[in-house]
Amino acid sequence: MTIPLLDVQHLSVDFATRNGTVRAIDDISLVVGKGETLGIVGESGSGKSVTSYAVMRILDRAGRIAGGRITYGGMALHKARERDMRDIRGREISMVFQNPRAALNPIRRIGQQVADVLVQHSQATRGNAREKAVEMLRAVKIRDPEQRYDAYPFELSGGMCQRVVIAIALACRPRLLIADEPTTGLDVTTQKAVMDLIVDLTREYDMSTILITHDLGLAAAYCDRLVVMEKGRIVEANGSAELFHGAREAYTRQLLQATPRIDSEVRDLLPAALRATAMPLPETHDVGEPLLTVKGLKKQFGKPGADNGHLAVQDLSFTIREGESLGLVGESGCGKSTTSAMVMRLLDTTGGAIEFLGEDIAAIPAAKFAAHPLRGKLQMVFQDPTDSLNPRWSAAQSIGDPLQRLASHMNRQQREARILELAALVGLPVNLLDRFPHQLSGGQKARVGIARAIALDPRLLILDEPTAALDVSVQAIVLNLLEDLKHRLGMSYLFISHDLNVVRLLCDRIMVMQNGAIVEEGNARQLLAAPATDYTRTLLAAIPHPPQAAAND
Amino acid sequence: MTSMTPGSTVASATAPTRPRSSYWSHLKYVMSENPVTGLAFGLFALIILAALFGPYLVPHDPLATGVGAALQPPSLAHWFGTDHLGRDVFSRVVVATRLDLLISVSAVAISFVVGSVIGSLAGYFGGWTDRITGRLVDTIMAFPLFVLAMGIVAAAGNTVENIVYATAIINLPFYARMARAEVSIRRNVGYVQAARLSGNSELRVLFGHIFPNIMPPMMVQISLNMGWAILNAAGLSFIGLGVQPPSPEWGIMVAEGANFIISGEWWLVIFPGLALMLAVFTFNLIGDGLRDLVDPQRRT
Amino acid sequence: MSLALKARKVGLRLLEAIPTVIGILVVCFLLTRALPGDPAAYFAGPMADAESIEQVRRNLGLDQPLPVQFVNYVTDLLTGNLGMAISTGQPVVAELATRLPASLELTLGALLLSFLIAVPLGVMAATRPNTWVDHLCRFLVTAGVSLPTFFTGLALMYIFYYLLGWAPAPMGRIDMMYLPPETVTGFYTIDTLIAGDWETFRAAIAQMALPLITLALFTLAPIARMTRAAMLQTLGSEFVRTARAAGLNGRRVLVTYAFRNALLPVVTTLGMVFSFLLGANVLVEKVFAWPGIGSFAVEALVVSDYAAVQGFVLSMALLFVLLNLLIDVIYTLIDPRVGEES
Amino acid sequence: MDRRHFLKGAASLGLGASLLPYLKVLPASAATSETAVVVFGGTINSLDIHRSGTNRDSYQVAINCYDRLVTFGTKTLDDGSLSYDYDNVQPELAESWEISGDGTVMTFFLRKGATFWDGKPVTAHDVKWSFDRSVSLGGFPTVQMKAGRLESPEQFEVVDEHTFRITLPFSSKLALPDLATPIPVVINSEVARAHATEADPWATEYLHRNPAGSGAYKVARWDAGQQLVYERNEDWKGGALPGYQRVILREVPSQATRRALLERGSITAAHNIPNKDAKELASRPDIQVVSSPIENCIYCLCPNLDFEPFKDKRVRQAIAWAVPYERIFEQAAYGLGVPTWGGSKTVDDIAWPRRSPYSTNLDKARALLAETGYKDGFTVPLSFNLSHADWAEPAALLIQQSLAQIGIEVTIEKIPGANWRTIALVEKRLPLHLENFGGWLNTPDYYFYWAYIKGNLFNSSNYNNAEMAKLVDDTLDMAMDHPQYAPNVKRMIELAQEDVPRIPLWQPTLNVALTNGANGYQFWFHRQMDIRSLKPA
Repeated sequence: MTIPLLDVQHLSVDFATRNGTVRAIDDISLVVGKGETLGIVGESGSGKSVTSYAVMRILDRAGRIAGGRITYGGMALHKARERDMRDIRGREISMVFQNPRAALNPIRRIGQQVADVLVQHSQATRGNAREKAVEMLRAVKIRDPEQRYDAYPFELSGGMCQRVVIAIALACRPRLLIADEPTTGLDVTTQKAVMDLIVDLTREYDMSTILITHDLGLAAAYCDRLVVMEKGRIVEANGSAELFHGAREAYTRQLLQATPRIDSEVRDLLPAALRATAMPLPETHDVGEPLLTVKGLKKQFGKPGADNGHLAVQDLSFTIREGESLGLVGESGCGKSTTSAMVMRLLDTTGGAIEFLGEDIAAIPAAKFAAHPLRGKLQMVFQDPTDSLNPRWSAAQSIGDPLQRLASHMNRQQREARILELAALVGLPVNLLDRFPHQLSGGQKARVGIARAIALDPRLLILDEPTAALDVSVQAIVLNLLEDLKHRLGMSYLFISHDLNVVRLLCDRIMVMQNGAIVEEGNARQLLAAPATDYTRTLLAAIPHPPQAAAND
Repeated sequence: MTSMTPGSTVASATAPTRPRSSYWSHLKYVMSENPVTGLAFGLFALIILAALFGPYLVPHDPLATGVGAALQPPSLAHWFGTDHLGRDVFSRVVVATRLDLLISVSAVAISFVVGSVIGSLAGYFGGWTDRITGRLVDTIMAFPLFVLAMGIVAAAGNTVENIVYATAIINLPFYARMARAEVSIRRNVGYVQAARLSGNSELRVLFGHIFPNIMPPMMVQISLNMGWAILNAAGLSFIGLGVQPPSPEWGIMVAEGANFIISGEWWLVIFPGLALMLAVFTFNLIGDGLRDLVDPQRRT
Repeated sequence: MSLALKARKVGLRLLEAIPTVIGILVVCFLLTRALPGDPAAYFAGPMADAESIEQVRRNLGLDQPLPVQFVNYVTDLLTGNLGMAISTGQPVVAELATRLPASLELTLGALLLSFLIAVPLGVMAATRPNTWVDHLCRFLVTAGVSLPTFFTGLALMYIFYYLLGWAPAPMGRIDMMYLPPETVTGFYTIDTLIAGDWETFRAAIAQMALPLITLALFTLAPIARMTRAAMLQTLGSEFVRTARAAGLNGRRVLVTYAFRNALLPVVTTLGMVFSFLLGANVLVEKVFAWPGIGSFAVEALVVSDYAAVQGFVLSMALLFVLLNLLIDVIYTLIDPRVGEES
Repeated sequence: MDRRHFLKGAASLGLGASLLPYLKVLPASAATSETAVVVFGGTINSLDIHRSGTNRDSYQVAINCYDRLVTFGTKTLDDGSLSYDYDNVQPELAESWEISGDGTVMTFFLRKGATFWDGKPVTAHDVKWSFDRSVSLGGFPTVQMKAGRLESPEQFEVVDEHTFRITLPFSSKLALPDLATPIPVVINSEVARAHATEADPWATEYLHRNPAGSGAYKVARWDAGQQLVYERNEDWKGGALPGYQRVILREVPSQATRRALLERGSITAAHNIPNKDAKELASRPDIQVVSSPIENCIYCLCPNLDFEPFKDKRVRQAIAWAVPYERIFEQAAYGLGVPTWGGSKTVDDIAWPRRSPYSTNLDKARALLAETGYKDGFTVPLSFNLSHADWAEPAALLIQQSLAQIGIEVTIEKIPGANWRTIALVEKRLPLHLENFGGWLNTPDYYFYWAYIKGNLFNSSNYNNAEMAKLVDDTLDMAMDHPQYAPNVKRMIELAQEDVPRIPLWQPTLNVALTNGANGYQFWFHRQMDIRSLKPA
């Protein structure tokens, strides 16, 4: 490393909140060399994004740099005037954000948005802005850039939008690119394509990159060096491989541990201390009679009978046995959520049968199923624990709701007792039961959601991406909780996820779904070890592979 | 939280702590950040006091004519002067608070209840329910609202109840539309799906789970509408379709007093006008304040 | 792109309005029939006896059963005959033709004025949230909406005409020394410009100034509020952050990125504001002796003039349909997403 | 171009600061004497007085644009203001007339040389056609003609081009004065016939918008709901040429606006201004306020005899003793008008309106009430017409307060103008209400005919007295110099005062304000502005 391109020394950032000033970044120092890729890794609230905003000087009104220096190519950014910063942004340092759709002006043609930047930084005149913007769109591998120039963001897929954002960021050939969670929310194959594009282009333009992510695996796969942040501080900084092979700090090790790898078992994700106290898992378990049999399930959206109706699920059949966990994996739009909603009787089917405990529940309209005796036996854990809890109900009320509605034999005391029992079962401290969702952490909310789902002793639990919105360390705990509950209560799971690595941890069998149909099905281990179809292989290949870890217990 | 063992009942919670009084602290925060809202809540308290205790506190009977000479400018004896029948304007202005508040509160209450129920059903069930109520609401909205109120009062007779009903009807679309919009975006959110899984009937999902969550934006609307309801009643009085004499009511006092502006008896219009403006102003500001209070974007 | 799609949407939008218009017809017919008082007696004159009242009733067609009256009304409508306004003695169509432009000129003028003042105020407030500028804007616009328009109107007239003599005598659309311009659009301001008659134009503007200000004051609040809220939202949005991170200058971010997006909800509120304005118009027209449709409607209501009230409401309904259509078109123009959702 | 200067005279009236920017379009010598601007609060809805639906304010078109056979002369009142003179019938289109000895045949000799606006001479055929029209169209014109015993076309006869004869069924003192009311106008029958159709033989559609008369003013422009512009007919033969060449009649609904215009001197005259303004503006040197007592008109409090408590005469009398006349006169009428209370009980003359024997005496009221079954009072709604709120509302409030003291609890009800006629006058179902009837023809028996006879429109009290009915029937057509006339009227007055179905409050005034030196205003029974007599400074 020679002279660093970006040099951040003892940076602190404060936010003014109603509870007084809060220090979001506390005395951090980092350098980015020329041509180097630096990863900043941390869980939510670690301050990784704030760091990048501080560098760009785009902190919102409440935030301010409280101390330290930011030097970029000899310029002191922390005290630069706004006008000078404007020349630096986009021209010298650019940024790519997560959620590409929201990052683009929804009512401006994408080409114009690229052209705006070119014109702003005098890289193009009004006359040739279009031409140069098209060139840039081509550079980010957008097909038919001439036509796409006039497209609006809503006409493009998420991945395409992210390419446009990258085009905007790289249009003026800046020397530093800050990519803030650039692939969060994208499918794993899209993620790979976008990351590869960033790597290719930054290499081609001889740029430095800061990759900000919560995903250690992704960071390790693409970065030269890593900085791990927690609560506004830097916990550890080292080369990617070094960090993976010999994390010095406990937090880093815990984080590494919790990140599922191709060969990890569910218990491996837990920190050592917890793993010691966890109940032992049976080596094998028996599966019983078929619990749920789906035959020829179909769902068509749009007008029934219309030709243009979109067939979201086509002729799907599968079986889940007592005590079995089935994984359903696919990318967004493959029909997996539609399938779960139909099985859950939240959505009416277009065709096919769903036999549950010997009864064809597909015949019962979704609107009527609420009062059906089987309702309690078929429950679900939702993807977003925040979204799935009524903001105006306390945890106890949420957990008690199904009891009140469906367990009519229970009186008030019995319900109270059951709520306490359930809280104990999912590890929710009793004193949190009176709290409202916004007063609970993500992990706690997930527990409330699980407690509610198991309140009526369901036989089948559908897990719809239950950990997608959680940080990895919380995910590790929730996955273990689910695994424990399965054994304790003898439930069957239908685990729906986009993440093969996570599904594998809990499931005996896995189905891979694409375009509304199953492309491959089989024993979890075998399917991962020897995928039979190209699609499964693509999915597997797209999972970022960190340098081989030597960090074991 | 990360130190919790799955399945263990013991928990050492490093959980985020939000005291139960957080709503109050938030309120205090909003007030301190926005002094205008603080002012509005102060004024609101004043108006409520005047409505509750006004008739017992005023120096004169608001209906008694000739408590002073007619058309006297403000003086120590009559703080706001006297009107053309020698009634004490101050007493009338204060006592009017009760009637005005009564009209606006009951009108808004009716339109809120009816409107939000209709709107919620439309937003939740969609389809035909939605289309029929939508047409109904569009039909009401297609009239210039004040003219519709005029028509209703003219047709039904100008009693306080009819003013209340007319005001309620013209306010109804706002609640119906808002409730419809707010419900329809929540129709399939996670907690609603979860409520269905918990065995709640559709109506219970709607009114037990969704409805409480759309209350905050509705509260804002209620507050804004209160002011509008008062103005509406005043406008009706101006064209002679308002409250019956001799009841003291701000609108009718302003309407009557308006004719005295040119002849220089300004106190007849200024004081009830100020009271009216203050009340509308208060409700509007509270609406804004409530918006700040309930807007999740502004909650840290 | 998908012009056809958009055209179809507009067409559907028109179709959607039809039941509303029918609903309005029925509601209005019933409402006017519910009006108390006997128009026949009222119009037969102060000395009329029972027989002459009956005769007037027959002339007005009021002796027919209600359904027949309704059918007659609708039939007349379809032939473009809105009946005779008893209170002014003119065919309702003729009344509408002369009065609607007067009201529209005032209303649209006020809307424009209000828009031109309120939007910058809202933007100003949104770019400086919770500063004294923000509070002042809020205070001012709220004060404006808190006053009954008839009060504001009279107060303005008192100050600017009676005391200061700056404004011309509040006697309608144009000072008596000028003749109204040749009717092209019916808007005096536009017609005088077409005729190239600057002095009359100035006279018309002078006459409009006070009622315009009165109405605009009343409608500042909803527009400013909505602008502020929408601007706050877009300014906090991710695409504005992206634009800032790309180094776009402040004006471009504010205008092209934040403001244009914020305009969408503002445009949709204009329909509601327009409705408010028409209501306020009724009162303002009375104060300024403005020969508009609002004052016409009030008079007609007071004397139970069925034909006039119905004609008025029908024209209002059509106006609203048109206005909402216009708003939809504007919306379509500035929001490419309209007409694209599946 | 002249278009702009069309109304230059009007503008120069209001040469305030407001007009300074436009000064350049005004010739320096723009005379204020040419154009008058008159504002009023009503609206003109037709130019044809015979048309059904024509409102009161529109009658002035008949007055200013048409001629009648005869008119009333002018008299100067005690306060120096001018008024028409009921006892002095003067020629208008008729040069002279003869009345047969039995009073049943009236022959009119038309003025030679009188022409309609289009130059056509006025003939007896026009008179006949016009009179036929007014008795045939029905509605108010027919009723008013009937008051003068003019009921059917057979009564009207063309003797020759310039001689016209009316035959009455019997002699009536009301016949000749009735010809001077705004109704029997003479219309250009040729023009009218040219526009008549089978469905509309009386050309109501045409005359509604296009007056065809011989009167002093033509209508230059009518913007319904805004203004009416009169243009002087330079060839008028019906009287002295009017003072103003052009008169603009502007409709200004807001009373406050009218006052502002008046005070700023932007106009020439304001018609029918409220008493309060009249009183306050009277002292201003630049404004002349004329407040004329309206003849044969009384504002009354009417107890309805169809309702139980008021069936008892003593209850009505008790109320008459309980009304706070003085305060009402001060606060509702601002002291303008003629008091009609506190007179003597004996009726010595036939002056009408006159002071009733009642005045405010609560003890008497209580004593009377105590004699009846309503010792402890009762509850009754007091209604008034919303259009009359300016005087009726304060009066009602004061009555309410006063009646409360004798135990009668009154609730006040405003009734919109549209409903008033039906409820109060046609159905006569208001227990206690305020009423304002005034008769056009100025004789007491005419007043009693309309207001004290069962079934007649203005008898909203449902008063029914056989003696009164007989008296009125005997007297109505009787000449005023008939020996039985005065005794009959005295008896009517006695009955009215004894039975008090109408409690007189006061005789109101009609107030007109003139500025910019205009003068010559004259009061008429029809209460409309006769602009023919207006003169510039």
